[in-house]
Amino acid sequence: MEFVLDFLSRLITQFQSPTLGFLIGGMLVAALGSNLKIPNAIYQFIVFMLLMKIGISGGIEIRQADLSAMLLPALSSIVIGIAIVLLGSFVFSLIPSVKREDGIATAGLFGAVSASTLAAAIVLLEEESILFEAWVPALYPFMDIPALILAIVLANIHLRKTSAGKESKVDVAGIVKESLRSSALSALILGLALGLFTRPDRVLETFYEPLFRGFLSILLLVMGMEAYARLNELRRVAHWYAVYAFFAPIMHGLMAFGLGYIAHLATGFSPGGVILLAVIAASNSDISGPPTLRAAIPSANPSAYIGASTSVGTPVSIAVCIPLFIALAQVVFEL
Amino acid sequence: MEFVLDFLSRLITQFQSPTLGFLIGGMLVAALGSNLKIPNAIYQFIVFMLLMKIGISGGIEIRQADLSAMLLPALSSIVIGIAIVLLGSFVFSLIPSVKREDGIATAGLFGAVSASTLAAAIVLLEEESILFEAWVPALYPFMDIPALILAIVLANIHLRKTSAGKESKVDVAGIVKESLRSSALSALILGLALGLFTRPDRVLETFYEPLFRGFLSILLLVMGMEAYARLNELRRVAHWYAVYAFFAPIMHGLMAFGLGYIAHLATGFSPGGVILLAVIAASNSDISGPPTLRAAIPSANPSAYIGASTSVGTPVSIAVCIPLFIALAQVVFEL
Amino acid sequence: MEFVLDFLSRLITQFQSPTLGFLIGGMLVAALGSNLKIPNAIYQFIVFMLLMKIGISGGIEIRQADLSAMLLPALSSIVIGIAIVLLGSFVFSLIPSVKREDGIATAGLFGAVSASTLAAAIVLLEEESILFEAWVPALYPFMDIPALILAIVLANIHLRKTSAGKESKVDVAGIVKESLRSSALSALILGLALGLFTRPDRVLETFYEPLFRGFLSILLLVMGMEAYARLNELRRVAHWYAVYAFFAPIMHGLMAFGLGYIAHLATGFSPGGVILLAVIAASNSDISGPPTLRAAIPSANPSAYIGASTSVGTPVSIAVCIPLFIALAQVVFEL
Amino acid sequence: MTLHRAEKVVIITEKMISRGVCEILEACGATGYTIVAAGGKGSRNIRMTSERASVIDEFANVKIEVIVNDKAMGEAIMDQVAEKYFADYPGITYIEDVQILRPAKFEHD
Amino acid sequence: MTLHRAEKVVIITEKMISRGVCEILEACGATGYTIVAAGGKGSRNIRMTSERASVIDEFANVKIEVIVNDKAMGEAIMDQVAEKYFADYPGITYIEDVQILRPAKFEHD
Amino acid sequence: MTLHRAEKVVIITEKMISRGVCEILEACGATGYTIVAAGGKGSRNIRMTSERASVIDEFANVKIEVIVNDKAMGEAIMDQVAEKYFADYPGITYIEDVQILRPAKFEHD
Ligand SMILES: Nc1ncnc2c1ncn2[C@@H]1O[C@H](COP(=O)(O)O)[C@@H](O)[C@H]1O
Ligand SMILES: Nc1ncnc2c1ncn2[C@@H]1O[C@H](COP(=O)(O)O)[C@@H](O)[C@H]1O
Ligand SMILES: Nc1ncnc2c1ncn2[C@@H]1O[C@H](COP(=O)(O)O)[C@@H](O)[C@H]1O
Ligand code: NA
Ligand code: NA
Ligand code: NA
Repeated sequence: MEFVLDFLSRLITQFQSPTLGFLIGGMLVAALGSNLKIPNAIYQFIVFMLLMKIGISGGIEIRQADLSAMLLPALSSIVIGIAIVLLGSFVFSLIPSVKREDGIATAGLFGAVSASTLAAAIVLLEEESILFEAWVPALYPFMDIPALILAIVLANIHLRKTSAGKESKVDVAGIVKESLRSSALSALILGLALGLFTRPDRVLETFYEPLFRGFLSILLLVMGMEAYARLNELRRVAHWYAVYAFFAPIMHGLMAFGLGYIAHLATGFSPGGVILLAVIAASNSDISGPPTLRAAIPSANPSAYIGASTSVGTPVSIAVCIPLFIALAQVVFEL
Repeated sequence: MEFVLDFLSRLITQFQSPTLGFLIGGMLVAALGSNLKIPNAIYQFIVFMLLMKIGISGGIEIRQADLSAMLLPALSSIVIGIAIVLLGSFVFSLIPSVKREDGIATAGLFGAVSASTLAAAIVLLEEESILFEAWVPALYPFMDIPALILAIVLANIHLRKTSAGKESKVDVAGIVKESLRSSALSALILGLALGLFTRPDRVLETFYEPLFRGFLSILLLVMGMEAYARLNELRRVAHWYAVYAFFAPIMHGLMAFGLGYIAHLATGFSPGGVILLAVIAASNSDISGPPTLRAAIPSANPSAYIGASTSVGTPVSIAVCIPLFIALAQVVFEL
Repeated sequence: MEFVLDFLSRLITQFQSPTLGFLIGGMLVAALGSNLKIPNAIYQFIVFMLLMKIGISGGIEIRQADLSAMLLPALSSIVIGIAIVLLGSFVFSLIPSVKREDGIATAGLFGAVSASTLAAAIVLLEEESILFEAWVPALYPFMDIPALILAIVLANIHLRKTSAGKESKVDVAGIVKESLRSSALSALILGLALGLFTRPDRVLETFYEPLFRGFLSILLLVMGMEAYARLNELRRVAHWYAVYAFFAPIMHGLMAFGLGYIAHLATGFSPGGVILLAVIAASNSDISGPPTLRAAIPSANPSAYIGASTSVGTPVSIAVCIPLFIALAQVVFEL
Repeated sequence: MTLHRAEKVVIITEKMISRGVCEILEACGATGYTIVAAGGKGSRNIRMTSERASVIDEFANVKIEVIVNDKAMGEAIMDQVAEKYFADYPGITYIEDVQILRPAKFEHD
Repeated sequence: MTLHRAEKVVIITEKMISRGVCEILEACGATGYTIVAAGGKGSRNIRMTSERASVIDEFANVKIEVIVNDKAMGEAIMDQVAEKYFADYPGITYIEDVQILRPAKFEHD
Repeated sequence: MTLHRAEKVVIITEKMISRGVCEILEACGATGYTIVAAGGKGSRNIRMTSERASVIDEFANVKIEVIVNDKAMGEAIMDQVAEKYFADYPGITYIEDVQILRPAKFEHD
């Protein structure tokens, strides 16, 4: 009961957090038909800056980190990514009105990871002064890539069964390569490498860090505008996508919270790290996942998986999951 | 006499202010045929950032402000916006070489408000350490929207009288909606809402505020380049536009200074607030006004009203009006 | 021997400097076929920001500087620019497989100056706490313009000799004008003028300076990506271009170091200034030089001179020359 | 596959009226259209590009292309656009013969 | 100089498959092509412009033009692109008659 | 309204010579032109787009279109542009038949 009250009061505070405010502001701006626009060049640069900052910080920390402490969380990430896709594909397979490959693609996107949700969680943890290992955000690809690959493999197995015609082999190495080459993962990995192999502390402190919070606010504005804009597409597909997109992030996050808790007990994984891991799991890819899926499962309907993810999944993971997992951690770890 | 000397010495100092320097620099850059260009994406982002900062600061202040203190300045703003358009339309109607709707549209633009002039005044007041209520910039729409609407109504009444053919009704609600949806007013109102309903103090302090002065410098560069570029258009229309554009900002500002002074006596409106109100009145819309007028009064010649406003009105309101009103305030309020 | 060890240890440290890290990172990103992209609008804005910062700082310093101290370095710059072009044109004229005007254009580009190399040197000097006169970067045009003009004149003399057909006169005034109008030199001169004639100290301190290091990191990333991308073009031309592009920056820098040393003895030119002068000489124009040459020597093959400069010259001048000249200065001036 | 005759109508005008132009296209029965950002020079003697900062972005040009199966529809589009806008706004329109695959794609159901 | 008949094939489709389309063009023997960023509306009812922030940039449109000397080559390009992509991806293609200078420029050696 | 025959000349070349090309167009008597940013690939094998950071922006492509009433004027434009620039700069040019409204708009007074 107390937990519920704590969570509710936290949720109300959260609605006053500018982080969420910018997201909702973006939705309203779009809903009211405003001509406000953030230029595409700015948007792309902001995503780059956020991922570079996450990468550089992570790289610097990994340099000094006890690598064994990273093992369990990294393994958990892979397991979660795979579990989400299997689970989601299974759930969608039970719904007759959902085309098989559309369901698999959607599950793949929810297994993958969102940079904007991750960045929002980082800022909110800092606001609550909850510490975490700076390498945790670097778990991103450990969940993202296996999830996307598995979804593509499953879809192709399905398509081969139905249309014996095309003899397409799934090129796993090719998919990994394409994922790593995507602009989002490239920026993250470039940042990691710079953090690991050079001494970028000063440029991090004077440039990438101070701009992080502000750029995130604008990114959330864009995500909000996009969420509203894609609602139309979501409306044209089965409403089951919206239902899944609402509940799945919460489930996935709780699953990851559990695994993170085990890592906490086993290797002292920090409470902040557990929260971040849960948020990574709850998040769904909004930038690099969609084109990867579109290219690899061309017959899946992008309106279904992008609508579900951008219009419902991302707002839910930012507005509901982040405060939920913070509240949960405060109770569980007695912060 | 002393006032004149004070004003002149202030004007000379002003010419050393970087604010004005960037404006003049932009004009020179364009006049010398330089290939220097500020990308459009950057320009649009800067306008967004400045208006968000103004909006957020204003929203935070309104949260704590005594709303009754805002009443008189808000009313004054509406009155001034209307008065400027009536006056301007009347003045232009006396000049035979000026087409009626061109004159009305020009008056409308001078009744409306310029974000760049407003931002320049804010920076200069800070430089002089003159305080003002942070909600004063939020008076922007109170002057802007009535002025644009009135100009459009007047132009349509005129056009209906002359060509009984088209039976176009003036859609006031539509114009208000379009104004509020313009990118400039949307950004301002979004910022206000975020300041009112969320707690954006930290993102304001770490991002929007520190970048304000710098982004303004670049915006003024763009305005200077644009002012020069539009001179050609101005040359192709009656020179009365240039004459009006030179004197009108000073008149409008003095009018507003008077009303602001009354508010000062009545409700303690700050001297800085009086100056800002005068600058808002002196300024003329350069971003969102022109497209609104173009859409609503298609037969008016944009070269006339944009040339007058961008090439003469804006430089005069920044270079002449801001220092003039600061000097005036220093004498009147014994700062 | 000790110098060699010192230089080698410095070179190894340099490879950990984020400055170089970003350059190499950019090359790797491009080599691995990543889709990471920095939007063009951002790139152009960054170049503008860096040159404005260099210009404004320089202008402020020139205001207070002893102008006579600048005379010798300025003269040296002109002499070096001319010497590089004469030397390079002569060297290439000895290589039969190199078309005459291609060699001259390449020499012209290496006589001209690179803003990104210059900015990198400024940041590295600051990191090493080596002081320099803030007006030294303003020597840029004194080397850049004479070099470009001379190259164009030489090429035209050659072309007129071979094809008596076209009677084209070389329009020196026109070339100077076009150079000064290029976006790079315009930004630098605008900054200088603002520094000289206005009081931009605050906007410099709060905006242009704090962003300098960060924006440079991104510019170097772009330069690295571009260096890799242009390798293909370089491969299609004689390999002599690559050989020249590797050794020329070192030679040119050493030449300038010598002249700078004389200025040090004669007028107390600072060690940091000597290093910067050497870097300016070592650098080769990557932004404004190529279009100038392309327009003025249309028959020269841009793949030759741009490939040599962007793919080899710039990386060498940043990665080899800057640490080399710093190490040299530390030995020579016993820093 | 065989090719089928169709018409391409092109309208070059100010960005700010592009929404209105597209409404005309749809009202006339076009099944789609393509828009490209453009600069240019015409009788009003203004060069407009959308790349360089321009204080008023809406005055840049756009080029709108629409493929229609039916020449009459194409001419109707041209007439309506010219009628509604070209007295007050800059712009030109022209029509070209093209050949398409899949003609059904360009017909309303 | 005299003019020579040639064909211009136009393909309007999603940016993300532009690489694949260009590979087809080159495989069919085109000597070059031109790409322009575009927005548009079609049967999938999505408007895409590349100027405004769009979370997924690859879904904007591009317009690819290729001049070929030989109508058969033009038709082959259209067929292959439509065959390979237009079941799953949005897109249209059409062909126009044009006249060129220097026909050798458009022929493979 | 009735349609009138006209010609559309298209020139695809490097941005940096676009000013020179436009001067030729005007000297030949064109009343206007339209410019679109482009990327592409040709014999010089360079892909150029203007969206991604490119250190030398002037080397991106532009597509310039000009409508002329008079085929001879169109051919004159093509000849002069090819003559002046296409030895040293990349580029192609072609001409198409189009039909226009308001032919007076495309005639110099
Ligand atoms: N002769 C022409 N050829 C190609 N485009 C033209 C021509 N005339 C006008 N345009 C385009 O149409 C726009 C409006 O033209 P105008 O109405 O003459 O100002 C111009 O900005 C050009 O983009
Ligand atoms: N009738 C048309 N005329 C011009 N462009 C079209 C037309 N139909 C479709 N397009 C373009 O082709 C793209 C894909 O169309 P679709 O495959 O119908 O979704 C659209 O986004 C438009 O850019
Ligand atoms: N066959 C072609 N079809 C369409 N555009 C072409 C073709 N060949 C060349 N181009 C365009 O013209 C530009 C210059 O070509 P080039 O002179 O061959 O390097 C290229 O970058 C392309 O944009
Ligand atoms: Na996930
Ligand atoms: Na006003
Ligand atoms: Na040099």
